[in-house]
Amino acid sequence: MMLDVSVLAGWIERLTGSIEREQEHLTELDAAIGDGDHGANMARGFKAVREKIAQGKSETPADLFKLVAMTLISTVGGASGPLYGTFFLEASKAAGDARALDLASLHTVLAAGLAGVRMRGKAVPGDKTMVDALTPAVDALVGDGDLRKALEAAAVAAADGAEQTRPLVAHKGRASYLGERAIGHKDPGAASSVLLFASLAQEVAELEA
Amino acid sequence: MMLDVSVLAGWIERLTGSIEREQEHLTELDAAIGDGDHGANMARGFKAVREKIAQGKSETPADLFKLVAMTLISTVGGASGPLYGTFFLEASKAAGDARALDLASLHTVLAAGLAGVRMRGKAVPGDKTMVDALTPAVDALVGDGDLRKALEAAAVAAADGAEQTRPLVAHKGRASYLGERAIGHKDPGAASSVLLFASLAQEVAELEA
Amino acid sequence: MKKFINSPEDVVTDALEGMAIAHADLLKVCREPDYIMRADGPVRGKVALVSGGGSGHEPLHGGFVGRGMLDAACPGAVFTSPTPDQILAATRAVDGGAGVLHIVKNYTGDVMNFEMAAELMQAEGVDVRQVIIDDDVAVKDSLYTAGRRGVAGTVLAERICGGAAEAGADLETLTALCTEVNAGTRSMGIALTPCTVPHAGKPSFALAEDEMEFGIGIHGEPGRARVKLEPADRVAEMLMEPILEDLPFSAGDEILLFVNGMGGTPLLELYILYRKAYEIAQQHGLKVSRHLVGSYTTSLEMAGASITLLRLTGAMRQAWDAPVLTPALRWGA
Amino acid sequence: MKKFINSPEDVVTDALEGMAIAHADLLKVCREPDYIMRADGPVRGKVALVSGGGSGHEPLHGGFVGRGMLDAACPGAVFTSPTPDQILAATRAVDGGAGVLHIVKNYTGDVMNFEMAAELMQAEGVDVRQVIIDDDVAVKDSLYTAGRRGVAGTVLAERICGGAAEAGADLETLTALCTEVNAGTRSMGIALTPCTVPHAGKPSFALAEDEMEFGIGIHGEPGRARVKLEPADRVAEMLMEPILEDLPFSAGDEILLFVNGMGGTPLLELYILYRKAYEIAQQHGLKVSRHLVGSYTTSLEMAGASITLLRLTGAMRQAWDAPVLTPALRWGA
Ligand SMILES: Nc1ncnc2c1ncn2[C@@H]1O[C@H](COP(=O)(O)OP(=O)(O)O)[C@@H](O)[C@H]1O
Ligand SMILES: Nc1ncnc2c1ncn2[C@@H]1O[C@H](COP(=O)(O)OP(=O)(O)O)[C@@H](O)[C@H]1O
Ligand SMILES: [Mg+2]
Ligand SMILES: [Mg+2]
Ligand SMILES: [Mg+2]
Ligand SMILES: [Mg+2]
Repeated sequence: MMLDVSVLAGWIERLTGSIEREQEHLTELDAAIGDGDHGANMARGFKAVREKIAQGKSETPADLFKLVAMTLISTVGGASGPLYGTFFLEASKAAGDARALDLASLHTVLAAGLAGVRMRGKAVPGDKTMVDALTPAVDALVGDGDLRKALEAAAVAAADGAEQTRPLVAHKGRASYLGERAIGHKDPGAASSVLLFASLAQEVAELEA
Repeated sequence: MMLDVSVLAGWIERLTGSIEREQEHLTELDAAIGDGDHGANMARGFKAVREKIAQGKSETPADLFKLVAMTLISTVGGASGPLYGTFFLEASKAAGDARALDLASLHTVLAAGLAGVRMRGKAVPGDKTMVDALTPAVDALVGDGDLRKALEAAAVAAADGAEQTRPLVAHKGRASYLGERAIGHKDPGAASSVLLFASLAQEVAELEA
Repeated sequence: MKKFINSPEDVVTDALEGMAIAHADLLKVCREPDYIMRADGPVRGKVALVSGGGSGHEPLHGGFVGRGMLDAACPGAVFTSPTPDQILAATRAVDGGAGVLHIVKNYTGDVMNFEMAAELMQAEGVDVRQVIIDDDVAVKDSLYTAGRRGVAGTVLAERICGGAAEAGADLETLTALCTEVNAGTRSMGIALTPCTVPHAGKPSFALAEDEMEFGIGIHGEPGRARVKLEPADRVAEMLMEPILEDLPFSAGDEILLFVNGMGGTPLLELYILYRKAYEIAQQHGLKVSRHLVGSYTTSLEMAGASITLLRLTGAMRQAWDAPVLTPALRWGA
Repeated sequence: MKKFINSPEDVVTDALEGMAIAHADLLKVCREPDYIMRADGPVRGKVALVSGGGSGHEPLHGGFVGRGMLDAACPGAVFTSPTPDQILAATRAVDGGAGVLHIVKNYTGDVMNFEMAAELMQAEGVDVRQVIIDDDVAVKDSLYTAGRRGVAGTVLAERICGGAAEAGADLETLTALCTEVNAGTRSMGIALTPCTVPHAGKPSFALAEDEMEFGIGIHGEPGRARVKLEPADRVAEMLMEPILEDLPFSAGDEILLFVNGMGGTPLLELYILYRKAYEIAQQHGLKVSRHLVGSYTTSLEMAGASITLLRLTGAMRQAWDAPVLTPALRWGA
């Protein structure tokens, strides 16, 4: 199976739904070690994305990702806005004029997105940020195996990565102000990154089923 | 027994003590239908009275009452300050240069005090104010019976009067803002007036015992 | 009770000392008896304006002492009117020979204490007039109550009379102006939370998570009714309705619209209320030509707000716009 | 959650509309993207000052737009930094041809969003400089954190740079001045209660009746430590200690002392803190020559306070004293 723009739009729609469902949970995580707005930020951004996607058809994955990027950048704010915005913006650039993505190109595209996040936020794995979920998830896409299996592995890797932020002290973002007091709490941005990969895996699984 | 200035000073000291003990209770009553300061107001005033009395000896009941009056006026504030201040000021005027008071002159003196309160505050019995306790108490001093018994009756009358403010709607003071919502609550100023008479009755009872 | 205080006994004097240090350029804090006066007072030939009342309403009144507003303010204990000796001392200190106007909020205690002081000042040969402010429409004025309370409208009276006094108005004129301002002012307040009087140590009433106290005064006293929580726009309507019903506004009138915070409500929410109050005023044909938004007449840390409307005359507008230089209200200087 | 709001989604826009109506003489509120600009902007030939940040800190930043302070402010959602398109639009709108200074509080989100906007503006050929404010001593600055937060000191930077910009300082000078102000500013905050972000609907943390949250920022986030309730004088000491330890004040220095309320703390209590803070400053040989007392950088309805010290130079004092005409800070005009 190839990920063309309609499959990818289905992913974004599914992601929007799961962010809405998880909004309160994301906010709770952020209230514990941040400022309690991550759920609202993400929900506001993806609600706008849904409206934008409904308004006009994107021709290519790159078009779609650019639309998502620009919408997130102009509606989310906070730390997560520029970061997820950059993720999709760099993904868009890497997608070029491909009409559809296979596993290898998906990896390239999302790796570019991750690189953008790391460049913009200067976080490395272990800093207790979304990078801790995104990095193992993108890494799980390496290879030329089955797309669906790879995506399932990526979703699991993201969830593991997010889980592993719990014992960490944060070195970036608001949670870093707390020092040791951040220990024991999952990073909210890592939790939203899990939704990104989980929704993609689900979308593909349902389409293939 | 005659009430000379030292007996009367004993009364004021006893009254001060009972106001201190009842401070919280008076405040609670005032919080329910006023602004929650009656206990603090009275305690502040009588603490100052105690200091003033300690500083210099009054020659006559009139001197003592004037000292109490001026101290209350300049330290209590609120509604109760001018009212109790006027009570003692008018009592002082009525006491003239008597060296001591018997029951009849005590009645005259305290009736003058009550008249002062009614003139200053324009309240009549039934308005749910201190006047509802002061009036029956002063009335109980009419006659030429036993001082101690008369004072006990006055204390009981004051307590009854205060109790009878409960079912009333207030027509004066802050409680009047509440309309029907004041029903069921005892008037704080009536409660402090009870202390006035109860402490005088106790003082005399102990001295006679 | 959670407050930045040292002890209930010291609240007022500690805060007075803080004010004295912070605003030494504008005002002088005199102690025992306590009052706050203009640093440059008494002003010869000017009518002096004296107000006062219980503490806990800051910046009312001490924060309004200065050029173009009050000459002196007498702070009582928290929510307790000041005593006659304070009022006497303040009146004497700022009397500039042209008479003194006492601006008194309508509470039994305040009125009686100011009255006692005025009686004594008159005996000293100083011409003292008293204007009672009673702008609160929550209380039905009747023979059977202590009358309407003086609330946030007091700020407007102090400012407008202060502006006019600075411009040279005489005692007669100022007394009439103050009376006119009061007659044209209506206020209504609502609380989301109670407040805690330091001495009492406990909240003045208890409200459930979905309740508001409607028709409150400024002393943490329970209000006219307990109602369910409503959206801000509905709250603005609930406050505007009794104000507009109660006289003296009619289409075409020019008004000053004042949204006041009770101490614990952030500015953000006050602007939300202002938006709707303005809209309602407009729907009634009123022309909002002046405004005030902020926590100017407070009840300690109470979360709540009040709305005040004042029907403006040209003279009032002119006095409002004149320079004012106080810790809490300042423009043109 | 008890607030005067219509819905969590509408908080910022409703309040912006209220501000627009109330302060139409001073500022213009532009929508989608949202920003607030001086009514008389852009000012030709003057360096424009643009700031912004999450809403919920009112009057910061929108209440400081006007002559002698900011040219524009970009309000984000509550506690969420604004987006690059807002910053871009505001920057374009107030650019008077002499360059634009972005004053940015040091939060990852704020810094990244302003950075993205600045990159785009530079591409349009507009000279944009960015100064990061990080005055909060509660956070240890280290390679392993996002660095110190920008808190109440931001007001001082905006005012001083605004005064200097109005007097004609160029972009180079203003960038240096702002950097110098930030370098000489230290703040520390404490909370008695949490606050509730409208979207979250629940308090940001839970505090017992006898606890304070020490070393808080301005977003309702938990602080450096949870401590027992203390009297106001001790609280002032607790706030002053880390400020004075942390550089750059030494005996003989002239300072500005700023006691800031977090939104739910009444003025009365701020003056009590000011009193002690002033005393401590004096004991350290510091000369308090300017002051600010009030709720200028808030965390919604949080009860709490912060203390800020700024080491003043002559140029800073002069810029501070110059006329300022904004909704929340006004003098000399
Ligand atoms: N420098 C950074 N690099 C990568 N991710 C970051 C960085 N700073 C913050 N984040 C992520 O952003 C999340 C917080 O997003 P959000 O709450 O929406 O923004 P804000 O912190 O501005 O309120 C954090 O949980 C973290 O995963
Ligand atoms: N006009 C009045 N005449 C007589 N007593 C009054 C009047 N107004 C108030 N009081 C008394 O004063 C009491 C309240 O006193 P206090 O709480 O000290 O003053 P304030 O009401 O100013 O806070 C009331 O309970 C009532 O008994
Ligand atoms: Mg957040
Ligand atoms: Mg009372
Ligand atoms: Mg009182
Ligand atoms: Mg945020």
